[in-house]
Amino acid sequence: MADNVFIAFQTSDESRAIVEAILADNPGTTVDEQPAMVRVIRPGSLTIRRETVEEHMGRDFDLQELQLYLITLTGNIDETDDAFTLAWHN
Amino acid sequence: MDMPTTTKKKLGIKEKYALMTRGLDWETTYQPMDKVFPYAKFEGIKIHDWDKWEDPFRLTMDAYWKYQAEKERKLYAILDAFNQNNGHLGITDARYVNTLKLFLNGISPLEYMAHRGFAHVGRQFPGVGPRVACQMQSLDEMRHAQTQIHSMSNYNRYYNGFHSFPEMLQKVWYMSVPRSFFDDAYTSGPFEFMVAIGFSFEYVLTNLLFVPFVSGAAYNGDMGAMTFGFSAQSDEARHMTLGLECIRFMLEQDPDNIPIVQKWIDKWTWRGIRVLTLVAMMMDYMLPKKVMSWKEAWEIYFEENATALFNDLARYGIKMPDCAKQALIDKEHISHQAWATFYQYSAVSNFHGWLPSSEEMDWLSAKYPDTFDQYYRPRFEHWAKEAAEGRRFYNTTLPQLCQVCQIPMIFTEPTDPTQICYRESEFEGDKYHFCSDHCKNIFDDEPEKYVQAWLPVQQIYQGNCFMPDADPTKPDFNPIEEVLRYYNLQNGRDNMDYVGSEDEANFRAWRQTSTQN
Amino acid sequence: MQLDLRTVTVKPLRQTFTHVARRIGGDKPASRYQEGIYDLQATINFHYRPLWAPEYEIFDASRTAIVMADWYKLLDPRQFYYGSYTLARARMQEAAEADFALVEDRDLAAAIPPAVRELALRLYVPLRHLEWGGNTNCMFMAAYGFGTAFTSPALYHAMDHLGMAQYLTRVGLTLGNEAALDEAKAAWIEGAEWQGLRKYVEDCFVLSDWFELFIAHAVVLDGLLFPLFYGEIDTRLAGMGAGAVVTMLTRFEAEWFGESSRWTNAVVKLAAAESEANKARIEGWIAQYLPLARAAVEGPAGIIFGAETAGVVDQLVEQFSARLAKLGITVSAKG
Amino acid sequence: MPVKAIKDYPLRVADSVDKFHGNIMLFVGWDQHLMFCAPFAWALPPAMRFGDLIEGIFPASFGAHPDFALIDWSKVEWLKSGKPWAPDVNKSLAENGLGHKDCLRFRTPGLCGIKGSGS
Repeated sequence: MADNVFIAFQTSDESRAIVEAILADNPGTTVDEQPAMVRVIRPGSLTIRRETVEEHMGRDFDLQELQLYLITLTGNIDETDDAFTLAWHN
Repeated sequence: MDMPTTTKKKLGIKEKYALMTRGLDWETTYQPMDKVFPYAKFEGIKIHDWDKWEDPFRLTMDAYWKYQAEKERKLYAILDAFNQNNGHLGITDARYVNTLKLFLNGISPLEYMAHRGFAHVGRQFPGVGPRVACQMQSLDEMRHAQTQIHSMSNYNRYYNGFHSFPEMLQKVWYMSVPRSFFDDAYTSGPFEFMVAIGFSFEYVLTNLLFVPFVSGAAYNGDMGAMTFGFSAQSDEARHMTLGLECIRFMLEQDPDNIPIVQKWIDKWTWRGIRVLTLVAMMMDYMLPKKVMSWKEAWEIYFEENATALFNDLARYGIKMPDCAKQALIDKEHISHQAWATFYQYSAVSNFHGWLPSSEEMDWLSAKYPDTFDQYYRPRFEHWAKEAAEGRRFYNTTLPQLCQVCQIPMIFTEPTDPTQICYRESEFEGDKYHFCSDHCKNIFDDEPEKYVQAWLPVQQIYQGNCFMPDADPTKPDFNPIEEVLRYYNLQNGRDNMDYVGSEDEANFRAWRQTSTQN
Repeated sequence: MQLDLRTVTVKPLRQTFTHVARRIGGDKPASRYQEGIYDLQATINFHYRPLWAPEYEIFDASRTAIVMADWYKLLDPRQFYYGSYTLARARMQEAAEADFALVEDRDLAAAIPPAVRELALRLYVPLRHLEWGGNTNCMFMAAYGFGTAFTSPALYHAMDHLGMAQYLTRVGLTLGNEAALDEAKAAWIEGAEWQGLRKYVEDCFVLSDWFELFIAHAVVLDGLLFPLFYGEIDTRLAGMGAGAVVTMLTRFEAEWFGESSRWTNAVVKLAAAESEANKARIEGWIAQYLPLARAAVEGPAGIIFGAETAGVVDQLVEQFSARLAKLGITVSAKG
Repeated sequence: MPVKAIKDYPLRVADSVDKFHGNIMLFVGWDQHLMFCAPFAWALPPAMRFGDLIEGIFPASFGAHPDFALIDWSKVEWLKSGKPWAPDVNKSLAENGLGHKDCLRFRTPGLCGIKGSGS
């Protein structure tokens, strides 16, 4: 099985919407809730899509805004205007 | 020149960033490039094309200012509220505050060093992409140093042990562990610095400090620490990515770089692991309410993470460092070994020591079923009995230190947890001692560097850790008191047992005033 | 048990850190600037010498000829720590963004006569490289300077130069297109009018005394260049039909120079006031660099001012000398 | 391997013997007694009698351990740099061949720490 990538956020309204968007777009994602933070984990890769986040937030969302809620992540990053992807290349 | 100003296509983030950043630099001709960038080649790393650098996060300065200012607004609003509402009285127990003392004294000044180190590398790399990334990291690290100081400033007003953190980092015995780690990285060449900090400090160290430990701070009611911790780590996500990108870039530029990078990864993984000993003890012994054990945190944030990472790097021929095997064994031991050390040397430390309660020992037994009861419980129970009979054990003889990691030689043989691990090398007629094969290897590779180590024990015995007015020839000269005076450590307030301390008494009294008139 | 912690009045044991109290004259409440700056840089008991500079300690006051008994005298009058710095820049960024958006949405660039627009591109876009040079030089000061009081504003200065290089890139993209960037780079590398500036900046890249570098770039060069471009040239272009458009697109730079000069002025004044030797050293550097900087800015100034150039630049030098006189520095043309 | 520096790198030994005012540093650890978290370090005159180290210095450093009073010093096994070694208690440190930053360990057969845990 592919190695896991993960991304963790501080708990907040915004990050709840981001996590929901991740779950909608990435089947097989698991959620690990810790005090004041939430970590989402998925084998191989994980993509945050701008449009899906916007649907869950009900407003425009610039992916660079992730900076505000993010705590940590693993994997290689590829960022465009529409998607933010974490992946291991193996 | 034809300049249509209308119907411009909207630029994507990658194109926009490329235009905004790439191409700003140029090949100098009035001065030779080797003179402009004098440190780029001596480490032996070969770079053929700096433009092959992939920018991991594409933040232009305007976006940087916008998002970082937003983070700062949130952070200081929470801090102000926490301070105004006496948030420090809402923590689980004032023992917890001792983790913050370690943090402010031992970690925050390293953030400052990271800022200076990245300023240096951000000046010296000949490529514009990595330079801009390093410069932003330099600025972020200043943020971390200052937000940590500002967060803990309020604790300094009410608790002991915080009051002289920059001085203590430069003087107090155990502080030479984190400090020498950073001095080592800073004095290395710019590429090694990137592996040391971008990989070891960010990927190995801060992830374990700022994620599970800070989550623990939140669990213990410290919204201040939680806020600066998580907020800092959001920058670290960028930094880890930069470190990995730098490693990948070196590996892709020239096959000759691979063995050099491997050697640095081996060295710095181990340097980072040794410094983490302090964090291990913070998690297992110093958080009154515990989120997860050190061992569990290590498994999630190092083992799982590092395995994935090294699988990813395998295509370049990079292997998991050998020291990871020893770390796999050590995760069962280091928190106990470290806490036992600080307990016995707490007369000369700037935070308090205490023994785990019987409930805490049961928790440790459950988390460490293969080691705690067999090797460590007897030690703590013996000390508890001694203390109860009025013989609280304070060790007053100075310990032997490892020449490289500078931790007292407390670590045991990987094959025998009852045997201290001794390693030795000779260089230019002098003997040098190490806690492990890995520290010895680091020394043997660059002995000229590590013979310079400012080892606190050696310095005390040379007479270099007294104030200028101290007179060792006087009959009533008390060397320990004089060393504490040099440390600016307030004897009887900053040090010794938590039980009976001013911190304990004040916390209890202040909490009581909140329930009575 | 529910605690009402807000009602508790507890008397603090101390107001601030010991090292801060020592500097502000006793244990009293200290500002975030003071707590975030004082004594952060290590000064003793270093472990190893740099492999890249074994002649120095990690931080070493002997990296400059300037001597201060206390390097924390060089305080920043803006009292910037990271938080106040980013908030100040975020406000400026917001204003700049609004200006760029207005110019782009209304296509105000189209209203400028093409020749004037081309002139603006010729003048401003090559400066993005000069700003990158400013970034390089200020990073040197941030890295090798002594004392956080100086090095942290030097870092802000460096990042500001990067920001301005990026704003000037946007000026190129707003008034022109990507080709404007290529043409500007070609001009910077080969155009005769830019070579004086490029040489000046490259010569700065190899200086080893960080305070000398501070004088050469941040005080002398920027001291002529910003008033030239964001004052004289801007006014002239406005009169030629650019209206307020160029002014709007370079507002950040103009505002920045006004604000950041408070810092550069303070450093010069405080360092010179420390000793006659410092003052003589600073005056010597200014006498050495001012003629070079003057000749360097005459290149691009000539693009727009032609025969009037010498007069315009004379006036800038005069203003600069008056500014320095207020700081206790006498400017003489030859050193 | 020599260090890879940009130019000649000075050799600056921070704890060479000339800096100890005539003393030498000596390290001693007691195997299987990890209650003392690490071996101890002292700066001692090389003319000091080895027996004085045991009788005059050890009690203050190792005496807190309940096993210490039970040690039969004639049966103690010594190691120097990890190899078996036999001191002459009546000779000086120097005469015993001890130099700056030598590292000794001693073992006390039958005494294995608190409750035999190696502590």
